[in-house]
Amino acid sequence: MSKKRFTLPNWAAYLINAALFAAFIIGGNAVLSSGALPSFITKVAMLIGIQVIAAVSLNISTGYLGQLPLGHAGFMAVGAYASAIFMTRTGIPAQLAFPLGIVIGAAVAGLFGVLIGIPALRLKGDYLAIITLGFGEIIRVVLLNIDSVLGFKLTNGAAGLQGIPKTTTFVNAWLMVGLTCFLIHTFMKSRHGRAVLSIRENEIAAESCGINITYYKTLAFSLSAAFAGAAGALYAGYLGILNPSNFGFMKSIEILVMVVLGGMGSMAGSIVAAIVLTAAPEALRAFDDYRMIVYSLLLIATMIFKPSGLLGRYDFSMKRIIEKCVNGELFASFRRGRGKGAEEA
Amino acid sequence: MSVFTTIIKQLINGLQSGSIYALVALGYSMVYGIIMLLNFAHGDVIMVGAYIAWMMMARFAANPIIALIAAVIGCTVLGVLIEKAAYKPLRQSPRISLLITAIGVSYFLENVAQLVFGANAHVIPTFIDDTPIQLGQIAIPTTALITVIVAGISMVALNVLVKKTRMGKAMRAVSEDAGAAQLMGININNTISFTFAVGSALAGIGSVLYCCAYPKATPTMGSMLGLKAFVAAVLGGIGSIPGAMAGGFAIGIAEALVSSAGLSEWKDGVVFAILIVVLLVKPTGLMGRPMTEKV
Amino acid sequence: MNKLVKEPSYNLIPERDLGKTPILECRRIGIDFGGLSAVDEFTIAIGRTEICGIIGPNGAGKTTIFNLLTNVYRPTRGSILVNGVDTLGMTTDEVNRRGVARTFQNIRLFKDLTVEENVLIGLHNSMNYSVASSMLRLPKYWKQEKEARERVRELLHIFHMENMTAQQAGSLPYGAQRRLEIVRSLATNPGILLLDEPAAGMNPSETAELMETIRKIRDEFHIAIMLIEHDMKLVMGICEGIAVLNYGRIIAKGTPDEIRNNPVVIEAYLGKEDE
Amino acid sequence: MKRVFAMVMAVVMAAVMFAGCSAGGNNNASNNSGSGDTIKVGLLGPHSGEYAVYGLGVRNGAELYFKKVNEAGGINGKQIELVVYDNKGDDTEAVTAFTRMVDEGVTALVGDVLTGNTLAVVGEANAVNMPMITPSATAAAVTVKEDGTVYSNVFRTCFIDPFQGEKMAAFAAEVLGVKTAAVFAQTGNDYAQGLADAFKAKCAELGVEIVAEEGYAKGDVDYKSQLTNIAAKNPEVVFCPNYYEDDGLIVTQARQVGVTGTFLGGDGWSGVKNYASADVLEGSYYCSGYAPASTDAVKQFEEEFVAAYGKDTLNMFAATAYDAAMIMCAALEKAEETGYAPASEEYKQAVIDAIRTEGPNVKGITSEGGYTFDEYNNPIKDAVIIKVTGGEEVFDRMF
Repeated sequence: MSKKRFTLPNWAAYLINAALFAAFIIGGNAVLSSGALPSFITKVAMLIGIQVIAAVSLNISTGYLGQLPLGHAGFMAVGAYASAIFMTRTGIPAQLAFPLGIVIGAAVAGLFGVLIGIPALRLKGDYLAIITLGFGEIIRVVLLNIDSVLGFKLTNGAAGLQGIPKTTTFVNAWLMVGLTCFLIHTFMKSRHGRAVLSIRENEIAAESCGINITYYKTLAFSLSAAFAGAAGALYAGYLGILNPSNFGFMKSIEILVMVVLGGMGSMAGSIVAAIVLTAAPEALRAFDDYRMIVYSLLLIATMIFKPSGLLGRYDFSMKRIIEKCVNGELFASFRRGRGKGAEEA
Repeated sequence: MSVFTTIIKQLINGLQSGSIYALVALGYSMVYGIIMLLNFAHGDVIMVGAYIAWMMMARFAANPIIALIAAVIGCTVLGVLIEKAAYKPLRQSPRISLLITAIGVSYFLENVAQLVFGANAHVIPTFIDDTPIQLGQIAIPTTALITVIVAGISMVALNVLVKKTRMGKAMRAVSEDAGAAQLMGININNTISFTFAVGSALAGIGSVLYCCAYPKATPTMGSMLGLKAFVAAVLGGIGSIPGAMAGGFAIGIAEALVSSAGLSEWKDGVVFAILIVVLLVKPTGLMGRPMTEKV
Repeated sequence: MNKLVKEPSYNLIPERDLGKTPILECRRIGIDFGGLSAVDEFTIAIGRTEICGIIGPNGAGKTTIFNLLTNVYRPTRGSILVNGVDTLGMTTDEVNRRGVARTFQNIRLFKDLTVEENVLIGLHNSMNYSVASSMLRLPKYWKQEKEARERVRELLHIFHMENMTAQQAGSLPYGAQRRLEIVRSLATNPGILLLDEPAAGMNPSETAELMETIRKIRDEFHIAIMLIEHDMKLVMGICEGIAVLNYGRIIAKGTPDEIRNNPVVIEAYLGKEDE
Repeated sequence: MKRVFAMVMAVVMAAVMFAGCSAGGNNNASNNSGSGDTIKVGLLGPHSGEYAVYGLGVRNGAELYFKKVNEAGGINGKQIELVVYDNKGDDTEAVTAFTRMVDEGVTALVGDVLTGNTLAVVGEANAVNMPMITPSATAAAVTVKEDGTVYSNVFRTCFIDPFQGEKMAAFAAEVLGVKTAAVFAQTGNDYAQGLADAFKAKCAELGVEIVAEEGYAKGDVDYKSQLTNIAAKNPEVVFCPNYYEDDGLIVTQARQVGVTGTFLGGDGWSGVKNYASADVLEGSYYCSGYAPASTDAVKQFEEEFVAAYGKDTLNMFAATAYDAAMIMCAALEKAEETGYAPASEEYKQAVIDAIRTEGPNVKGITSEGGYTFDEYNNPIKDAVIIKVTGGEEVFDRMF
């Protein structure tokens, strides 16, 4: 302890992370557009980006806030439809409408998060899970029916909302991933983020430390919903067609599985799991008829042998790794992480 | 046809589907009561039961009673096997890991069923004479009558089992406080397995009743049925046997009424809306015990 | 301006605090659980720098009092004034912001977080930067976070925990966990600290150390301390005023000497001789 | 220990992933070694999950014909190499799988199967001008963009939704001579709604009164509430344009609650005889693109199909997929004459042109008169009216 440890200044850490991220985006884009890889890899890479955003956003309410919402796909749907309706019904050129659409999708989903969060968060544990499941299903049923029953021409019901400009690219999807991870990270490493964590750890103690738990629960929940909305907006721009059945209960479960498999409360874990689980069905094509069976067995096996998820609560930090390198303690950090979430300490 | 008879008919329709929901809901409720697990694979156990019933009747031309017994035994064995293989190793793990495992088991069963039985729906031969019984102006379908009666008997039997037998007492003790029950010499593992066995046996009965009302089996039939039954269990107060029954009937009747009002597309929405309202007013369901945390 | 009400409790307030609004005042509060009265006619006032103790047999309603004071439970009757302000209708966190901090009988730390984070959560309300400043890392964030971390170091230093900053709270030894809970409460900048059985599970030397610590808190932070404790040596050793609770009611109030010799108290603790 | 396990797990998953990504596509269901000159044709559809029965019907039907062509020496001496991908009925998987097919040099596509998935794929397919024939996506929007322009590369061998609804309304009014009708269609389902809307419009035109209109949601198995309402109105016919599995249950329950009218359906009824008793179905009619066991060609197809795949997936989509494969082979044959390399832009355009020109000469099993495509790339073919009688689905008339 006598030797002064090297610590990386914060500005340097941000700079390094930003540089690595820029390198990833530019490099990734260069590789994908060079034609060296089959073009479906680009599709999968975009999809992974969208799934990563969905997973890290759910991780806010699951991993950080410690609740178990089962209606996350509902927020994705809200964001997707909000942005798609905005993009198709206004005459704004797609280049401008798309970023605006993402913001609108996130904002509307966030608003839904508040509206649903206020009643739902009065419940705890499994009851919260069930009530959010209910809200998620109601969102889907409403999207499916407001055309046929109420006569609006909004969502186009089961026929699907078509003709959405396909504006999602590898670069904008992953820029959004970067932005999402950065904002979630900076939120979590602040007094607000710590308040959210304290609720997960012990609600009563949090309250008696002066933390307004209703406010922070709703805040975290709607933040989670907002980022899910952004993921939905990207999804709309990725597929060009929206159908409420794409956002059912099973989609919520799919996202939850990513978060739990990666390790609840670990952003790096969510990212890794989103990548693995999105790529897995493609990779398992070799197994053809057996691929869903293999997938389910992998899921069960992981849970049995590593119940806390692949990475537990470990979070990747470039800063920490550099500091450990300099201080010669790297042996302690052999756990792998992705070069994404810009963590500082 | 008068409005009155129409309403009575709709109520009968609701009671029939409600009794099936109730039987399935009981399985959810019992398992939840004892290990606090939302057993998502429960719906798929019913699917397997339906396939067993189909195999017995369509392939081996067995008598419906034998098919029922086979389905019950099959489901019971499957339920216990799932518990031993997938859930038992996770007894000490966070509950969410258990939940994800249950989802994995559900995927697994669905996909294995598709591989084994094919994607095609299998039709179960009608085995109950479906001439409706005329009661004044109201025609009651025989299947509805049988479903309600069998479900009623099963629930009474379950109640006796839980209230009067040694194993039932052990079940209640474990769900109250597993640690204390263990200190009193109750074998936790056996009790949990037994709970799964009973829950799955009820699912087996439910699957046969389901088949006699809606005679087809598909690999994915369990997921929506399971979800609805689960909602029923929560609505009634999860962990409570009369609650699960009440919840099942409530959902069955609500669905029937919404459908008959010409709003069937909103049916799922209405079911979940009822659930939300009930939970907000009474957070532990209609008949659930209140939860308090000691400070 | 609230008036001082002539209540028997005032004879508990030490002379040095007389004439100032009591930091905490309970006026005939009571609470019923399922028709049974768990606490009743509880009236007390605590001076601004007083150390006061509540004792009583198990089940007498001591922890219920703490829960009432922090609005975890709402009193069925009576009113609670913190710094002269009625807390009726406030949430627990608002009461905390008004100046009431507490610890718990069964320690409630944020176990998976580090010691530093635990204390930082206590400092939550001493910072006021917005969500936007945190997300965008605006200068206000950096400034306040830096100050807060320095404050954490100071606080931990006072309690000899500065070398544990990065440890997980749940992995600390028992005594350190108790101390951390106190540090976290103090971080909320309270006017009164409620300690629920702070010496539970401690050996005599640790208890002696704790007594020193409690005095030190009062002297350095200039706040009132109210504690529930079974360890009579501790209570008698540091409390200036003591209230004895039995079956939810105060059966005696007074200085340690008065309490020690009160026949009613002796009876409550030891039972009537002829029974 | 557990951390080590997690790492091993992650590594295994990653390894499987890359192995799958790099090598996955080539060995799927192809029946030759892949050496030499081949033409790659994609088969895309839901081969697992809820809709697998349609996807597998299409896969098997098409594969049956392509195999026959290969056994007969292939096209212009080139073997057809099938690239078969499952989309689980999921839009995103459909798009990814399609893109992967493009990467692997697929020249033409038979699929997608479900309307929703197909809508997701046509945009992508149009961008690369991939000739595609869907045997089962019936929504009008599949071949026509929102703005009304036609996707020149997308064809189908099945009817579009409105066509069947109109046919059945006309049949009810002109042949059965009814005055009242009820409609019972799955809501939230394009196909059922498309048929139902067209039926209602045509009924209004022909003076048939719609006395009751009910719906149900996907996954429902209990329809008695709605049917009780229909029974109360006592319509002469009930138009029930859903898929056969539901229809079987619907008719059975309808009889239980006292609906006495004749049931009419669309091509989704094909195979309904296995899903309800002969009694309840007696006298129902539906229109179809495919009349089982009606001609020798059809019988031969059915025999070969059952021999290869069993009868589980022998449905209308298997037949339309067989025809789609037939048209595709004819078009490929023609395109081969141009001498361009398979999968080249010119080759694909040649295939698209040839589908139009060669279609009319293809004597398909669901359209003996060949496949002539209208301006929207929909086939012009007669509907077959099938009557269910004595527990069998028998050819009644062309209409």
